Amino acid sequence: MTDQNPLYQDIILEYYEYPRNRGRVEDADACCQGNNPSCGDDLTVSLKVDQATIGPVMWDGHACAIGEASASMMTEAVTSQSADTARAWVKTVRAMITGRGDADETLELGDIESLRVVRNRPARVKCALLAWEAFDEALTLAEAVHARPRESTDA
Amino acid sequence: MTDQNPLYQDIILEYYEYPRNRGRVEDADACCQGNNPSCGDDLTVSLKVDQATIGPVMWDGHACAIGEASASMMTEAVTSQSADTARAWVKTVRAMITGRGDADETLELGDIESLRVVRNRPARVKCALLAWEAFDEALTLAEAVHARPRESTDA
Amino acid sequence: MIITDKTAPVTEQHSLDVEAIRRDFPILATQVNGHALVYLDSAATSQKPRQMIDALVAYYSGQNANIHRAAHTLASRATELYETTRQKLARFIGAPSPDEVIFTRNSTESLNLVAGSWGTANVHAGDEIIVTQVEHHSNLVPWQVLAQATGASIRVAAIDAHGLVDLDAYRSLLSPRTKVVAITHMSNVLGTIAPVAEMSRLAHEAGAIVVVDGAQSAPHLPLDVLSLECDFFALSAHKMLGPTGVGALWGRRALLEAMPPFLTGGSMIGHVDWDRSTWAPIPQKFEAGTPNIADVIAFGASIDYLEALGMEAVRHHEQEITAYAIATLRERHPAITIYGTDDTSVRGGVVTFNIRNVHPHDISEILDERGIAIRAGQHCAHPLHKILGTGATARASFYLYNLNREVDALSEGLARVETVFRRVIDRPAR
Amino acid sequence: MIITDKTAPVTEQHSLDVEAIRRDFPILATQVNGHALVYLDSAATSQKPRQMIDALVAYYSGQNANIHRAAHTLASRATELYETTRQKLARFIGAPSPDEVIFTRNSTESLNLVAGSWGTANVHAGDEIIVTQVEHHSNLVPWQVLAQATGASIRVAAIDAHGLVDLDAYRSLLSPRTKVVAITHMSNVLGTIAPVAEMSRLAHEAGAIVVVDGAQSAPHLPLDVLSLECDFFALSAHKMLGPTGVGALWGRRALLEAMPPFLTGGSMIGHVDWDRSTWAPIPQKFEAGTPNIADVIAFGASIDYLEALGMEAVRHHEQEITAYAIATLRERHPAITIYGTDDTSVRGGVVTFNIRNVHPHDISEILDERGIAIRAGQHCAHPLHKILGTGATARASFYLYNLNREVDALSEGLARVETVFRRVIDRPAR
Ligand SMILES: Cc1ncc(COP(=O)(O)O)c(C=O)c1O
Ligand SMILES: Cc1ncc(COP(=O)(O)O)c(C=O)c1O
Repeated sequence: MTDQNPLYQDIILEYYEYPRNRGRVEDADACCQGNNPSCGDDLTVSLKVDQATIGPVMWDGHACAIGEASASMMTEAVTSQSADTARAWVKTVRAMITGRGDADETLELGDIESLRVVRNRPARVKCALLAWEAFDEALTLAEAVHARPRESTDA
Repeated sequence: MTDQNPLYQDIILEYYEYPRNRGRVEDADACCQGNNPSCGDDLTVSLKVDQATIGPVMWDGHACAIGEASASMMTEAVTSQSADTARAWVKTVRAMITGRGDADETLELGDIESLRVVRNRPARVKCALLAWEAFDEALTLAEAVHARPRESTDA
Repeated sequence: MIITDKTAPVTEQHSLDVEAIRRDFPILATQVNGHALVYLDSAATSQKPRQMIDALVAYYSGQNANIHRAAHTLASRATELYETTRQKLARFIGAPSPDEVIFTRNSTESLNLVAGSWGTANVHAGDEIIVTQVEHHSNLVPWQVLAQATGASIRVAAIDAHGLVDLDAYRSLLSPRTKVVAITHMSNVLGTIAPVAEMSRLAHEAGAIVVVDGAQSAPHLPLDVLSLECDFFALSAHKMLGPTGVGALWGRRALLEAMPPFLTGGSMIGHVDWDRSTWAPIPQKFEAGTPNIADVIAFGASIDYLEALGMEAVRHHEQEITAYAIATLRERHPAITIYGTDDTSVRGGVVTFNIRNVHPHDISEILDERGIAIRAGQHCAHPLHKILGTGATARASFYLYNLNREVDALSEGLARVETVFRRVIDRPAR
Repeated sequence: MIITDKTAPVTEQHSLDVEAIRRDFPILATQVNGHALVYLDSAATSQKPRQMIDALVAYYSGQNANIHRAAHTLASRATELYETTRQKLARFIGAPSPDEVIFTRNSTESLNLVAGSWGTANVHAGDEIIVTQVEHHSNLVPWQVLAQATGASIRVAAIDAHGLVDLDAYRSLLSPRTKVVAITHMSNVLGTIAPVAEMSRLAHEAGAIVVVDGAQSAPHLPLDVLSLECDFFALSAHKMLGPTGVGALWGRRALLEAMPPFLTGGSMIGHVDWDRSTWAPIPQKFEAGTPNIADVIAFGASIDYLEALGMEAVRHHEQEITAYAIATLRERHPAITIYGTDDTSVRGGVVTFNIRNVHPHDISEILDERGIAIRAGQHCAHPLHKILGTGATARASFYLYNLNREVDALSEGLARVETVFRRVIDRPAR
């Protein structure tokens, strides 16, 4: 870790170089764009929800290394999860990155832990959250499309 | 002159206390308003022009001591004068007060000399010129009304 | 730069330490025309504490960058400082959220924003806009322009003999046609304070929105926009110890979100195509182009200063000096007319007057020779002056740095006016 | 306050004494993230000389008063100072009269004023508004709003491969339907300079007016609005050594006089009745409410500074540093793409680039760690970025205080970016 840049840790660069689940889900149930108009970041998250289980989830578009790495990590975290767990993930990452709201302590952060570095860089917080927020919106949309009554996930 | 205020010389106060030619000329040939919207000064100059001779000229309304004294002085200066001489008066007073344009050195300023004090007080220049500008406009209007061809007064 | 402590002199038991406060205002130590400045024109613009001036110098010397659009350190620090003032101002006026506070140039622009954006979208032919008789041009002319553009009409709520809004007259103007009630919270001519909360309740019952011109109240009264029950509130930083070039508009979130933008361009957009665009969320939607970053940040120091003193204490001080001024001027100057109520519980520190047969300009001129700064004219309130039956008035206005001895100086100056104009004063009123 | 001499380092034989100039800019001596600040973001906002900062301090400490409405000494002195900047600015841009110069908040407001006032009065359904492909949102979105409100349409004049306006394409867009041609004089993305005079002549032949967005040209080019042959010209003080919160609009007298007001309220009126008002003459007609007095006055010091250096010399310096930057970056960074022409006779000191497969934010982040401030993003020009075929770009921009050694620092910073992102850079372009 000697010459490692505080923001651009190997783990983030590795995700940036080898994106996971990049592209568009065919026949997606929902598709949401997250963007940062002033910097031109533009990610689209598409997903399917099958019964109570999420997946596949993909992201497409362009963002900075943090934003793209975060998008890949997001797809890995939420795929095959229940809607409740997926939402817990979103809240937990949001809490870790912004310091606001509650995290779900039971989730194993793993690689996602590396996103914590943006916390004191307001300009990068948006990048790191972009895909998560788009996923959150897409999930809500997909549920509405399925018109299934969903249990509240708020405490 | 010991305790005399530089702006409020006796001569100006005397004119303020005893206005000359205040009121409205009946059946005036022209009537023009001069005003200073931000301070509420509002003077109306009315006049007749008989053949080539100006008169009567009156002023009405309210202004500060400088503005009202100046209005009275104006009526005295221009009454019974030719249009050319009246315009020379306007130009001369304007030059004396603003320092811009040419004065007619042949005119005997008399009491009007007392208005020179406003020269370094931009806020009062407008007051002192109000009636003269309104007169200038009214004269032009009156001449237009009479539709008499007039000789150019510009050098 | 001199090293200075940052905070305002702390107020004890509701009474300001005015001598200590004065030391924070460099201009109050200057001379004008060979006399110590006696500044009685704070209703036009207030003087500035060194804390605000220092904030400007600190910004330009070490923090300057454009905001909202960059990743570099200076820019994100400037953004943070800028947004901190928004938070401070929101708290200062009791706004539920900083997002509801929009920075403008001045109260005038804030009011134009409401008339131009909300008004154009919501006011139609046959609708009515109520204003009060004490309105400043800035809370009157934008509504006239709106009325002319839409076919709506202006109705005017009268004041009583004390200069206070006549609530019965106001009530009788309200109808389902009323779309907007535009109220000056504190008159810049009479100092009178409008019963905004009561007027708002009545307006809302009629289905109208209430727009408050707080240019004079924000600097001088403890404020809470929610208890005023209004929908929009406009203010100017330069009248409340802040820099020129900054105003603010508070509006209810739902209204702001539904409104079209006012000015458009950089920073207020979502997506831009060649022929159409979408808008950013509030407050950005209403802040087109590079804002007045430095002055907004410095305004934060002014708000801190006011909060450290406490607005209750500021108000208390101004009531005292106003009462003293009214009593002193009445007693020593028999030819004086003072406009508006004497009841300082419903008036602020603005004392507008005339001396019989003397034009206000002549009063201010003679006072100015002695370093005393007051205003003369119509104070951007032409129609009100017609109602007062005078072409112009003289106005002395007070703030937290004024002392009774400055009222005495004013009175001595007026004595000099009386000497110069003795003969015309002694004649019957013209 | 430190006693300082007022003037800028005098320029000899067209070459700026940049080391002396730098001593006038306090922020350039500061550190960011432990490194000496390398400020390459002047296209977003320029840094400020102490002469401007001192003018602000002097104003608030000894001259502050509201203008245009009072007889007292402070107020008339402030009025004079304010109007002096109007004269200076008129001379600086070659305006025939100071009355034709209107103070606004920024270029964005200036452009909104033209679109909102002249546009609303003169543009009708079926009319066309031509913009160029390099427009900043501030010279595009107001025209979109006008077009939507009136039923007019937007036509876009294309740029060529060098980022220069394609005159043939432009000519073919002109027709009797053309009402407005809105041109960015110098692109804030490509640095390219539009042939405004020629475009104006063609536009006038077609019967259209020409509105020039001079936000980037006024700080960097010798200017003369009459030889540009345009009808309106907008600029921002904050990009030309001045404070934030001040912009200006120059317009031809006949157009300004015929235009309806834009914002209304105090100071811009003639007579005011309850239901209608008349307007003051220009420029007051367009300056509603208390203007940004202090900053306008301080802007005067910035203009003095630029004039003392000489805009020819400023331009010359920027051409040199731009040429050096383009050559250096191209030579040392094979993965770089630099946008726009290399010909510095038609481009200003803006160098916008990308490094293969690295997002501009990541570039600016790594540079920022070394105290180097550049911009990353779309620079308020979304549609242009679509044409450039990239989501975002990195932009280094230069001004009169920048040195070649700062270009070297930029290059070293980019080498660090290349080290961090080596593996993705070496892959084919995504
Ligand atoms: C070309 C151009 N036009 C307009 C603007 C807008 O300037 P401001 O934000 O000062 O209104 C800018 C700067 O951001 C610009 O570069
Ligand atoms: C009551 C009132 N409203 C509005 C204004 C306008 O404020 P500004 O000139 O700062 O826009 C003023 C001050 O001039 C005022 O006193």
